[in-house]
Amino acid sequence: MIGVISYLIFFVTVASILSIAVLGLNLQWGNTGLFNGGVAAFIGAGAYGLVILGGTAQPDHLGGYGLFYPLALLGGMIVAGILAWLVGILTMRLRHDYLAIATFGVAVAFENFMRNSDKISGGAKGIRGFERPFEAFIGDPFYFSIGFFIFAMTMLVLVYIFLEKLIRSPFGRLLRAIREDETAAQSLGKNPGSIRLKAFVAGSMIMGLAGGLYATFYAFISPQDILPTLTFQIWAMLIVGGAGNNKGAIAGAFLIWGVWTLSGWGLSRFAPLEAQLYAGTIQYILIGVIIVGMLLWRPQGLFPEKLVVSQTGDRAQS
Amino acid sequence: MLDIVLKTENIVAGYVKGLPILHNISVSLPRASISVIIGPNGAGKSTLIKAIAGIVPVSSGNIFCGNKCITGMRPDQMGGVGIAYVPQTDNIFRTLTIGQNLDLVLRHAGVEAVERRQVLFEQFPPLSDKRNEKAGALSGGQRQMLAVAMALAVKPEIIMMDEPSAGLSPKAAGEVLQLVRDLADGGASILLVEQNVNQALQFADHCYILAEGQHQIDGKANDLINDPVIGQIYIGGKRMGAA
Amino acid sequence: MASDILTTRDLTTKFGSFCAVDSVSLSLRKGSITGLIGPNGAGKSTLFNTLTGTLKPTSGQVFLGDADISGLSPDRLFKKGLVRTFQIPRPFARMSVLENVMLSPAQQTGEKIFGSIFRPDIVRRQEQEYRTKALEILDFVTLDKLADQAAGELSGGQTKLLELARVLMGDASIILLDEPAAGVNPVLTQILIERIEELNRRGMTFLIIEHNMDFIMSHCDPIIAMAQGQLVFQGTAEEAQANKTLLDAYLGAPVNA
Amino acid sequence: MIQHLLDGILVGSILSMGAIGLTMVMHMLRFANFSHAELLSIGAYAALVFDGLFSAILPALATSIGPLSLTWALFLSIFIAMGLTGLSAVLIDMLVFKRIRENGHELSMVFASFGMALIVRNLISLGFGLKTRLYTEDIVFAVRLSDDPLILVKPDQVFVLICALFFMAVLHFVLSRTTFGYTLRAVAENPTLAQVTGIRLSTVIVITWIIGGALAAAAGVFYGLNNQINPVIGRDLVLPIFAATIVGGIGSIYGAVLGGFIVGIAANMALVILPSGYSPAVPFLIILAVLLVRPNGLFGEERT
Repeated sequence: MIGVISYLIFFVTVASILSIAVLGLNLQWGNTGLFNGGVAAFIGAGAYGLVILGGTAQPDHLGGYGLFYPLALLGGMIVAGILAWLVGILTMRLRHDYLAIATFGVAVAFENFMRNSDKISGGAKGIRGFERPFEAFIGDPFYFSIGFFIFAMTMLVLVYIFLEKLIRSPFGRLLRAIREDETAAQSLGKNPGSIRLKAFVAGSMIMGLAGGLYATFYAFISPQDILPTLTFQIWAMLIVGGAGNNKGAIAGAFLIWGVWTLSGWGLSRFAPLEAQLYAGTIQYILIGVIIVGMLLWRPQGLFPEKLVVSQTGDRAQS
Repeated sequence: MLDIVLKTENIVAGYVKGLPILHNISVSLPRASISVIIGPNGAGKSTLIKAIAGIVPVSSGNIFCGNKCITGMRPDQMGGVGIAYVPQTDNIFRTLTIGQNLDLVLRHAGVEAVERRQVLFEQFPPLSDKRNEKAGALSGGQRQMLAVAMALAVKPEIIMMDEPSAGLSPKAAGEVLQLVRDLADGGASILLVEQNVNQALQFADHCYILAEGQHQIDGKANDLINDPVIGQIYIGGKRMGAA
Repeated sequence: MASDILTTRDLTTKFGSFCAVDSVSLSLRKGSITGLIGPNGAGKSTLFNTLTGTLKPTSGQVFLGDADISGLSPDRLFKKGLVRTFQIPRPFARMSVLENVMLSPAQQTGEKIFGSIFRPDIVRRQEQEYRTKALEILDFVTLDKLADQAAGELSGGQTKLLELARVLMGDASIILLDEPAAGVNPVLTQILIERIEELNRRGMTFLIIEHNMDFIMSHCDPIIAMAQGQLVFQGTAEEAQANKTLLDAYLGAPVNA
Repeated sequence: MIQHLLDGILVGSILSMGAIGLTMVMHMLRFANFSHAELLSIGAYAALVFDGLFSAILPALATSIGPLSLTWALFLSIFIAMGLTGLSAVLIDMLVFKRIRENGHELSMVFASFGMALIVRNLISLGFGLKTRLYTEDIVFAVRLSDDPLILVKPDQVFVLICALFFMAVLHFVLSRTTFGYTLRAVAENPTLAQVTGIRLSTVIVITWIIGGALAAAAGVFYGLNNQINPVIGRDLVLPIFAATIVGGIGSIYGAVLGGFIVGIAANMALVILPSGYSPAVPFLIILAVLLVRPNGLFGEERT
């Protein structure tokens, strides 16, 4: 029984963290129309940022500043934001497919950099031994996982509320206007370049938050965790859920993560031993088939975008 | 009874679904003559011949070439029924040489290239001189000449042209229009869109006037040449001295 | 001179070697409705795009009042009071009609990420103020009943009215309309004309490109005409209709038969 | 230094062949195809299969050609791989891209190519295993061209370079001398006018996929010959091939060739100053540099 519960807790915790990343992507793509092909880099920036800033002293590479956890988490988000800002000022004016390629390149380059710069990131073996907040205090790993589960869920709810507020605010209205027709928005006095950059940075910082939580959960980060295929997985979640709809984005994350773990479990349980080595391979094929299948038969996603009306004030009063 | 080689019956057409630019247009093109479509900006002149050429989708109505219904045929099949179309701009391949432009058309029409090309070069000496130059380097008039030569290459019965004289010097425009007249006298049936109303009425046989996507008036070109209604359609009101 | 709101001096816009707008000097009287006409390819749209910042002039200047606004981007011009609509309307299709209009005001606190989250009181006050104003404007252009519909569902004519409403929401001093009556049914055209004239009575200046000559001839004064990139005529409707050069520009030079 | 240059030219020729197909598809169908590099993997593995098959049926074919490690069996397999890969590209288009293209959204194609890349790459892993493979276990010693500086060249490298140049020369001949080549150029320049001149677009799209697939297959085999074959060839080469395409300008075939050499040489020359682990990031830096200085590439035209 405990086994099932702790598995469920694990499942929902990771799903919540992934949901946060998908919400960040939804802000960029669903709400603003920015094609980010390098999601993995921004998740990675948040994760490495957190571990380096908040970790304990490391002998052979950067880090060990032992920053107070919330500050370290924020620091990771800021690292992701700075990366996004640098990439953004170079690429925001590009056509969609160029933007996709350039950001995909960011993810490749980021992973490559982390794998090789032993002095900064610990290289291929990554950074281990992150001291999770309250872990020592709580002691029992089961209770810690419950605690972290609540924390991750809380963060997801906070991010969700933040984004819902944001897209219903005049800022959200502005983003949608840019997505719908940049030229018209510019003729109405808006500066599309700077608004797209803001949305790109904000979305990337949310991905950075997801990365920070991910690294906290596993107390470990390595280049293996931020391979460019991670980007495809996050995209699959958004496509399945329905771009432009935050609830859909979360549902997509839970669904795809569910399919992923369920298929992993099924393979380990029923597939012959020699096929076990290929569990990941089969799972990736599944993800690919889901992406392509959705685009062929239900391109708007399971939960299509609804017309959002951004009015902070109470309509009944007018 | 005129021998009609091409006609449209009440066609409705537009680039975007549900947003027709043409409303119930019926025109017919008699054999071995020039019909010209004129009308103010945005009247749907170009759209009409693009719809006939299969480039703009037709949502209702029919197009007949002789007795054959050609509604909905793809542009690349038009050569097969003897229709050639010369777009207004970008009507030659700039990165290919003149010879290559002609070879390309001839190959896809399945015509014996070498001989036919020679005939065309004799017909258009300026093109012959520059046959190995990139078409992008030609002057405006020569480009138009090449575009016409490409259309003629496959010996079409019907030639549709979208403002062949646009952007040309008066001399070059005159030459192009004279070429069109010669073609019609030689038996071709020609449907033209023209901007220069006075000139068009001068050399065409038959004229259709479109405005706001609707058919306004038609008639013999010579009868319309001094009709004040044309001035009204273009700049409105009762023209002084014409009333 | 003091009454001229928009002035150009030798404004020239070239595409490669092709001169689409050729040394145009014009001035628009404050409070006028100026009609801009000319045959296809005369350079009207290019002039329009140059005035509104979509294209950068190759040479020459544009002045709004006394300020040199040559080459400013459209968003800067909007803030200075020079606004435009589009020939093919560009509504924000998946946004409500009301939202389309409420987007316009500049300097909205809620348009900043922090402002939208941390200054709810200011945002709410502004939103209420903008909504009231937006609904008034929608009422003015007769779209008030459609306020909650998606803008993509409007008819072509209604989107033209919506574009007018959007620019009215800013602090415009001069409005450039690109073929406002094209594709619009007579009823809506009539509404559009009435609204333009009403705004004009309140002091708004208009520059209008239009092919519907009845529209131009009966509502615009003065009328200016372009042909081959140059200004060829400036005067009243009667003068325009009697003008030989202008007719030739449209119909082509008469051929001696 | 010179060694790096030579290696760079070799890698460049492989990237060029990959980029030619990608640039044609990106220009004609207007989408960034993230699955194009997987065609190299398909080609490499198709050649591996037929190499084994031929060697088993006719052991005489399994002998090396001259000083090369390449056997006659593999040599024949290259052409079969080119054909099969071309057909696979057409099949993928018919099953997926064509149907999405007809449904509308331009960017859906990019997502679909994400999905196809995952599917193809992992199907190959599933079929052939995750382990790296070699066309031959024989070790061919490099020829020492000079001792100071030390410059080594393997006979296979020379063969690959010659073959790559041969394929490019054939393509150049086709494009500049045959009406078939004019057709391809005409469609690239102006699809609407091409249709009016009697060209059927859907046929040209099929041919483009075949050419792109065939060249990618050859590139895949050559890559395998000089390095090794594994299911992640596509993953490793997708960015350099995109970089070559962007450097050359999307739609420019000659640009893609030049872009391939520039990226190949730059990535190898970077080894002079950077540790080797960083070289996968070099294409990204090249992309950024080109987009900053010449957003349309060296030969590209502005796209609308």
